[in-house]
Amino acid sequence: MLLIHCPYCEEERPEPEFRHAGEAHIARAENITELSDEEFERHFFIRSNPKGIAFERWRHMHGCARFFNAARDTLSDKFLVTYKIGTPKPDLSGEIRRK
Amino acid sequence: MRKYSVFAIAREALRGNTGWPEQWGSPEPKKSYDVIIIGGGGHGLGAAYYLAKEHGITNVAVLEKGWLGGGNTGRNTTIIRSNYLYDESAGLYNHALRLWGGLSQDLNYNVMYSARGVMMLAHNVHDVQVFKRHIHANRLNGVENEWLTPEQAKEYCPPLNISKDARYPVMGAALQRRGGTARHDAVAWGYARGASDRGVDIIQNCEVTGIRRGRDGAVTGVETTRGPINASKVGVSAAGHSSVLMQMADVQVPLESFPLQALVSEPVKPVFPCVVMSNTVHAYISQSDKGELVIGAGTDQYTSYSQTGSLAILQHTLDAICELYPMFTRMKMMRSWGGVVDVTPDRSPILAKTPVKGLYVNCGWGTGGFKATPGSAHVFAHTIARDEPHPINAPYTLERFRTGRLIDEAAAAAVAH
Amino acid sequence: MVEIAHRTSPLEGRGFEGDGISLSVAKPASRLSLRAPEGSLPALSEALGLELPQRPKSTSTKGNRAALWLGPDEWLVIDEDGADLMAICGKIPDLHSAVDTSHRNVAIEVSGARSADVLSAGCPQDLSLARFPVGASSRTVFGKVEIILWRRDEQTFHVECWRSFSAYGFDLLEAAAREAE
Amino acid sequence: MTQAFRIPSAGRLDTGRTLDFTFDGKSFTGLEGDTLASALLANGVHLTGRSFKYHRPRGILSAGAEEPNALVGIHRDEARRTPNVRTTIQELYAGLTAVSQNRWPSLSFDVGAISNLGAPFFSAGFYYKTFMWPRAAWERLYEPVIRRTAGLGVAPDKPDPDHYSNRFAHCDVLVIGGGAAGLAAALAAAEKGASVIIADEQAALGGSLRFESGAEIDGRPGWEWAQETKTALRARDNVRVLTRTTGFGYYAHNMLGLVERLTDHLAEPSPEAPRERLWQVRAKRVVLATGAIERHMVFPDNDRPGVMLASAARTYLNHYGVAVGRKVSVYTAEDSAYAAAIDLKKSGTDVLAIVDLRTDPEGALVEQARSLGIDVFAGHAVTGTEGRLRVRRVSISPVSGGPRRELEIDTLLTSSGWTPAVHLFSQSRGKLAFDEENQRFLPGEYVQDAVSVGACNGTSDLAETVAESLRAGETAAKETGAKKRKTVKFEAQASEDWSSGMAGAAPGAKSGSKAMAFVDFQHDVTAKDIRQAVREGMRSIEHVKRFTTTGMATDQGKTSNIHGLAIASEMLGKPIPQVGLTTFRSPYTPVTFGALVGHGRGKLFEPTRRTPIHSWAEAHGAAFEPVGQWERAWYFPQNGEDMHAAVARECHTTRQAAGIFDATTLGKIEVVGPDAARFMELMYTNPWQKLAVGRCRYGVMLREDGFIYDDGVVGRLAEDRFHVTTTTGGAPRVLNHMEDYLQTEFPELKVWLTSTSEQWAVIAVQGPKSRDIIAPFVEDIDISDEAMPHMSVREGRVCGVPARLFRLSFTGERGFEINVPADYGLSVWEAVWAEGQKYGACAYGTETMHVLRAEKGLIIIGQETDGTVTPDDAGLNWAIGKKKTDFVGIRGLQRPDLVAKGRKQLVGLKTTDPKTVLEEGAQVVADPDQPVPMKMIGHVTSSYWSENCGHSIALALIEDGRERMGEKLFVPMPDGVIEVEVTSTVFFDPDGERTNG
Repeated sequence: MLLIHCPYCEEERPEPEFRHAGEAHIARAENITELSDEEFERHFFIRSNPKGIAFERWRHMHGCARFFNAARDTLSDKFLVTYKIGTPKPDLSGEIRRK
Repeated sequence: MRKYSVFAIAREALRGNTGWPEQWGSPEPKKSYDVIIIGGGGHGLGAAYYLAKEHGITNVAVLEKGWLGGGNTGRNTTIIRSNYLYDESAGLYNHALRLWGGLSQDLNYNVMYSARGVMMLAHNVHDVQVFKRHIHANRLNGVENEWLTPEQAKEYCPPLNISKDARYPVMGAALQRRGGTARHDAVAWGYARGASDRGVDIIQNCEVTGIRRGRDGAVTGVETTRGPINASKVGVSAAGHSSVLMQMADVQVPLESFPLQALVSEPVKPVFPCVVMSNTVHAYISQSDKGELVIGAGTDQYTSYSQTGSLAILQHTLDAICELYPMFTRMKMMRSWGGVVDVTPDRSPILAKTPVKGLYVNCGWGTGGFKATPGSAHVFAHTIARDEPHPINAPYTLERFRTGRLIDEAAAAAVAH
Repeated sequence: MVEIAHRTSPLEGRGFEGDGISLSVAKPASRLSLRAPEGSLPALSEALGLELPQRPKSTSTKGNRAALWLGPDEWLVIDEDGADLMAICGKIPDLHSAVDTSHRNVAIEVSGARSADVLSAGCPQDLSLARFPVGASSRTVFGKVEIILWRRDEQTFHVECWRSFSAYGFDLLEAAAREAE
Repeated sequence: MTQAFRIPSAGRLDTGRTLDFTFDGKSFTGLEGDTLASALLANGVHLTGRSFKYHRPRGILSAGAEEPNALVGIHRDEARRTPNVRTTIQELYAGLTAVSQNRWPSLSFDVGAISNLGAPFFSAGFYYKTFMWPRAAWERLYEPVIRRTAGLGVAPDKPDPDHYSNRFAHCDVLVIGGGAAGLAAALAAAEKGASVIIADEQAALGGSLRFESGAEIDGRPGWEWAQETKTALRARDNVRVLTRTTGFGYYAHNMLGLVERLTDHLAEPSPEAPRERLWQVRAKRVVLATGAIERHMVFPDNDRPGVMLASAARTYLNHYGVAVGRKVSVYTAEDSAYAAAIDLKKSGTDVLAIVDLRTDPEGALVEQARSLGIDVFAGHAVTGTEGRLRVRRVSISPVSGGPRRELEIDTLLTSSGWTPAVHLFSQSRGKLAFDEENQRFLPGEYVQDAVSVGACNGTSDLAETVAESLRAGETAAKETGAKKRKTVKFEAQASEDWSSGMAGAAPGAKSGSKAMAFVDFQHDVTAKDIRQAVREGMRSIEHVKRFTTTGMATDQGKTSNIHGLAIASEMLGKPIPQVGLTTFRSPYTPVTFGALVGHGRGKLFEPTRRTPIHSWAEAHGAAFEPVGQWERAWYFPQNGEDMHAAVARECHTTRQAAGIFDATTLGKIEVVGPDAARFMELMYTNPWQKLAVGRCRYGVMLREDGFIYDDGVVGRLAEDRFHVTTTTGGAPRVLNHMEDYLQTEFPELKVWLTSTSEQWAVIAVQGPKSRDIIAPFVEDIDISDEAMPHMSVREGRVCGVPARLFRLSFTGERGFEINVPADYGLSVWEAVWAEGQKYGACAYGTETMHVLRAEKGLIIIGQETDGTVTPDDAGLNWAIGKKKTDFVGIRGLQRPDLVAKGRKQLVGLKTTDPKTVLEEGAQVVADPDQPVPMKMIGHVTSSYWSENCGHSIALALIEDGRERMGEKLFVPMPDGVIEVEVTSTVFFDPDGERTNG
């Protein structure tokens, strides 16, 4: 059971309150109908699935019900940071290099 | 290869079992091979074995970053069955089931394939509809699968609770009698021994750190922790780590890796005669030849390579086990473990050529790869040797995610109403 | 003339008294699921007669009315006197969404010296006074259902859940309450 | 024989408080405070079990959780039979009934022991090499025999009447282990003001102070100090002391699983008391004070009953007042075992000799042993033992060669050193470091917020242990923000050092020896087996372990892992760290399924959701079906009707008069805000902007990949308010799907979503008389066809309470759905039902609902669709807003395979024989005479007998189905082929006249 810091509730809460919601920063194209089959495949199916730092979405389903983003190390399952939807992807290149 | 037999055992017994030869060699890697297989699990070792045995390609190396069979091969609950819905799945898994039947003799290694029957429980009207759809499709596809009433299910598996008052009453079951289990380690070791005997180099503790490509983009070899190795054909068979490897060749795959856990109980005298799966309540159980109840749990919700999972997942599974078999609460969990499973969007594997010439991939088996081991290895070897898929794995392409021609077994069991 | 329909609680007749623990079903109340952006809060607060709290996990009360912060733009408003909260909000032109959930939720009062321990049988949050002080409220889980938990005093918790989950919720509370320490 | 081995002058138990118990039917007496093992030993019983593979007689090896041999069944009653209970952990209670395991017919005469004779044939992994010929014999002969030999104890066969409990807990500092180290750490942390939980697996705190006779802490004997400290901790309100509680698992983010055993030690537990409680503790800091585990010596025939660990003998003597034998010798490679000899000697037991592998042992303990008159054979090894059910003689020889000597004994104590219990540290994913000098693994790099103290940290001196633990407790408290100034400090001393020893096979069991020198007792793995595994190419310790099964028994290798590793390392000529160490996995000791399940059994296994009208349905004889978590009325049999008859009647009555149906479980979402319609446009394929207030529309929801996800009728209550319905099972995922898009893709939209599924009870009244039935109850709403046509919604009052009244139909009849606040649901239902009786209406359940909608060709999500069906496949293209430029799924629908020819399309099927009802899921072929595997072109999704049509009806997904109207197709069944004709999906009232009355 992970302990997850919810950026809206501003505290760490236990995993059963949350739902993982897949990779973060995959925006739905505004002109989605104009995407080629390859582009649509990339948007809908292809995932980076990194061994190391993953940017992912969680929903505080049984808490504030907000979706938010997180950076988590998929080797240790430790969170580096969680942040609100709409805030830019944090630059963790330093962390990633150190891995 | 020294043949295993009862006579060999008797002979060795008299000399204190000191004369058994190595089951497989541990050579230093050569500079170059015809084919490199990345991943020393059942699928990878099997592919090397069939490359040598059926295609005469023996200048082959299997590179394993840890120890043979240490990935999902050694971490699963060893369920074998082939009663899948779609023609594509039935073809692949039934191919595997046929090979399981003769695998011990073929390898001269007893993989202890035990056709004790796999029973899948239906707990509501929707389950009944779905299972019957499977049974009808299986019958017309020549795949054995039959419907049991709750009473017949109880007769086949006496500990089963078929009370109508159960939270999820058993409304019937689909039984595949030729389904069952096998000894997971023996599958890896048997293939390793067979491949090694035919000249394949099995190289453990050798992690691939890069995939080399020539000017034309074609594969030329791999970088490893033990130096570069050349090969014009590379087959990736690395389960949960397939994404990482494929990215080394700039191939993006639709995969996510999740922790999957399993557990065994303390050993008890035989009490559970078959394999029972209940998808509705997520409970998968059989009893090993040592007497342990072997119980498969679900995946955690988040992606991870940590090879651990949360206690809550085990609790959830045991809730269901104790609901279906209420006498088991006094049993004890003796050991639990986690693996990393690679899951595709349609829950079916990718077993195919890739856009990179000379690069082949066998991945995306999710929670169910063990059962397919011989079939998958067999057609993967074919794909590598001929540079074209076997008709059985032809539908399992990477392109299907672009065209939408999915093989969606999971969706076929969609949630009711 | 047709007879006017009467209410039936899903927890009709439930209750439990034990050593250091008491479980009782709360009286029917009006409830509102209120959603609004920050700009609408002054008007809504004024209409409701209490300050809609903006700190996570907090609650404000006025008489028998309370507003529980559930999310950054979400409140559960409870009026134990059964006031028509929809009508109150309906008069406010400022942007918001008010939905009547009076019958969706059922409330159980958990009180006594063991109340936090009994809730800890199914709630994974830290319910110590330091982390979940009097007046704190939060949506969370209890066993296999979602609840809203509100600490009314050191030894009293107000537990809300959806009505079809309330039997499970009460059963689990009772199982934990019956346990000898 | 009553407790002949009890020494009244020794131990801490009250000899006046006796308890009777039985083992294998024989009655014995023990003392309150005994374990089953100590009570048996007090009565001179060592033989307690049989090994797994060779059925060798085995005795009590240890005095703790590491016990591999002395496992028994405990039978409280018929339903409370627990297999594989360690006698060394089980506390004695009056009337305890224990039975031995894995033997037939009796423990002392076991037929299975014949396998011992065949041991050379049953070498490691022998089964991989045989049983393959003839092929058929594997299944018929070999495999059944192998499977029959499985297991140790007997599993219970009745539902468990005990119950189990769960508790989530949080603390600043969690201390695992209540020995000197744990107690000191807990005390220091508590004094600083931190909230502390300390857990120990034993009934009392004190750990190895239980046997360390010379230990002194803070000026008192160690054990006394421990008890006083425990009392002091218990008295504090910032400390929780958990005894009989094992920390079994270390999970992510500093969560540990602990299991507390509450009743297994009681003769008559209260029925209210849970048997066990699972503690899921989230700690800011964890102090691991888990001690060390003594290893046995690996030498020929080292497994006879009477051969046991030195520290165990000391525990039995110093704590339980039991002498483990009359004529005792010690075999050791380190110092601490000397203390056992000394304590026993002092108690009056005959200690013949200490056989020490070391050539030149020295130090105070050695001197003291000699001075007590114990012969010390330095540089000697035990090279063999004799005795069938109990050791009676050992042979010893000088390691450097020389004459063999024999000692007549009844007990041999062994110790090859101590293995730090790093299990939890390893589970926390910390990296172990190898201590070359002392041949042991110690905590290296920490990954979580933990610290190890005492013996598990390799600290073997008591004074150092206490000092280190006080520091650790204080630091942990400070790091979690505790601020009190108070610092605890005191001195401690003891005579023993646990750091030295040896690992691997002792002389006599070295390479080349044919002797049975056991490494893993329970699984009968010998040094020889491990060497054979290495010879066969098993170079990783994981392979060795799996090939030989060493370390995989119920004790999970607590005494054997290091020996196995050392032997493999010697064979491979590689240092131990390069051979590897098996990762430690949870649980530390076996944990009952019950404890992990906790309350989650029976009615608490999963919530059962019931509607407000459930009790009425129950009282009216409904059969129920589970649908997700809901229990829904399935059909209402009357006068002994079967399902078929009941459904036929319900279907007929509904179309002739009216039917009343509880539709409460439908998901409901209120979509509110100025951008509500815009949001609906994006979430559903249909157009919504122009839907008038008061009107309804059937909506289709897709996933982004273009496949149907959900459907339902949506009513517009106001410009900015929609009442959306979803499928019953789909309600939570549909709301999540909508929230996902709203929050992350379309956050600019001013709209909010609220689940109202449970706010409203929904009473569907369908049929020609429906309006008549509801009319008396409806206020403020004109329900005439003109004022309220099909697919409209009004707000008003029904039965005097606020209601949303929908005019809609899932049956093809004139129909209404009355939504009233849920607490009123039952009352309104009863009123409507009473009125319905005047018109001959019936109540109907989900099965009739399914038939009636199938007669009209209406789909059910999850039945006609399965996640691979597009709107076009389902004949719902009309529901896609043709002018829309965007909605979720719009792009997915354009993918090549979704627009290709040959897709399966929804059609109706009529059997040539109208009485034949197809089976749902049956496959359809064009050519019934083709061989297997057949080309299947589709399958039956729904199939019923239609009383209203007078023939069977079916819906099916068929390749290019809509082009096959009128075509004959075939459904091959096991007992013959059924001929069918492809038809329209609408079987009843094709022009839809009845809907409008």
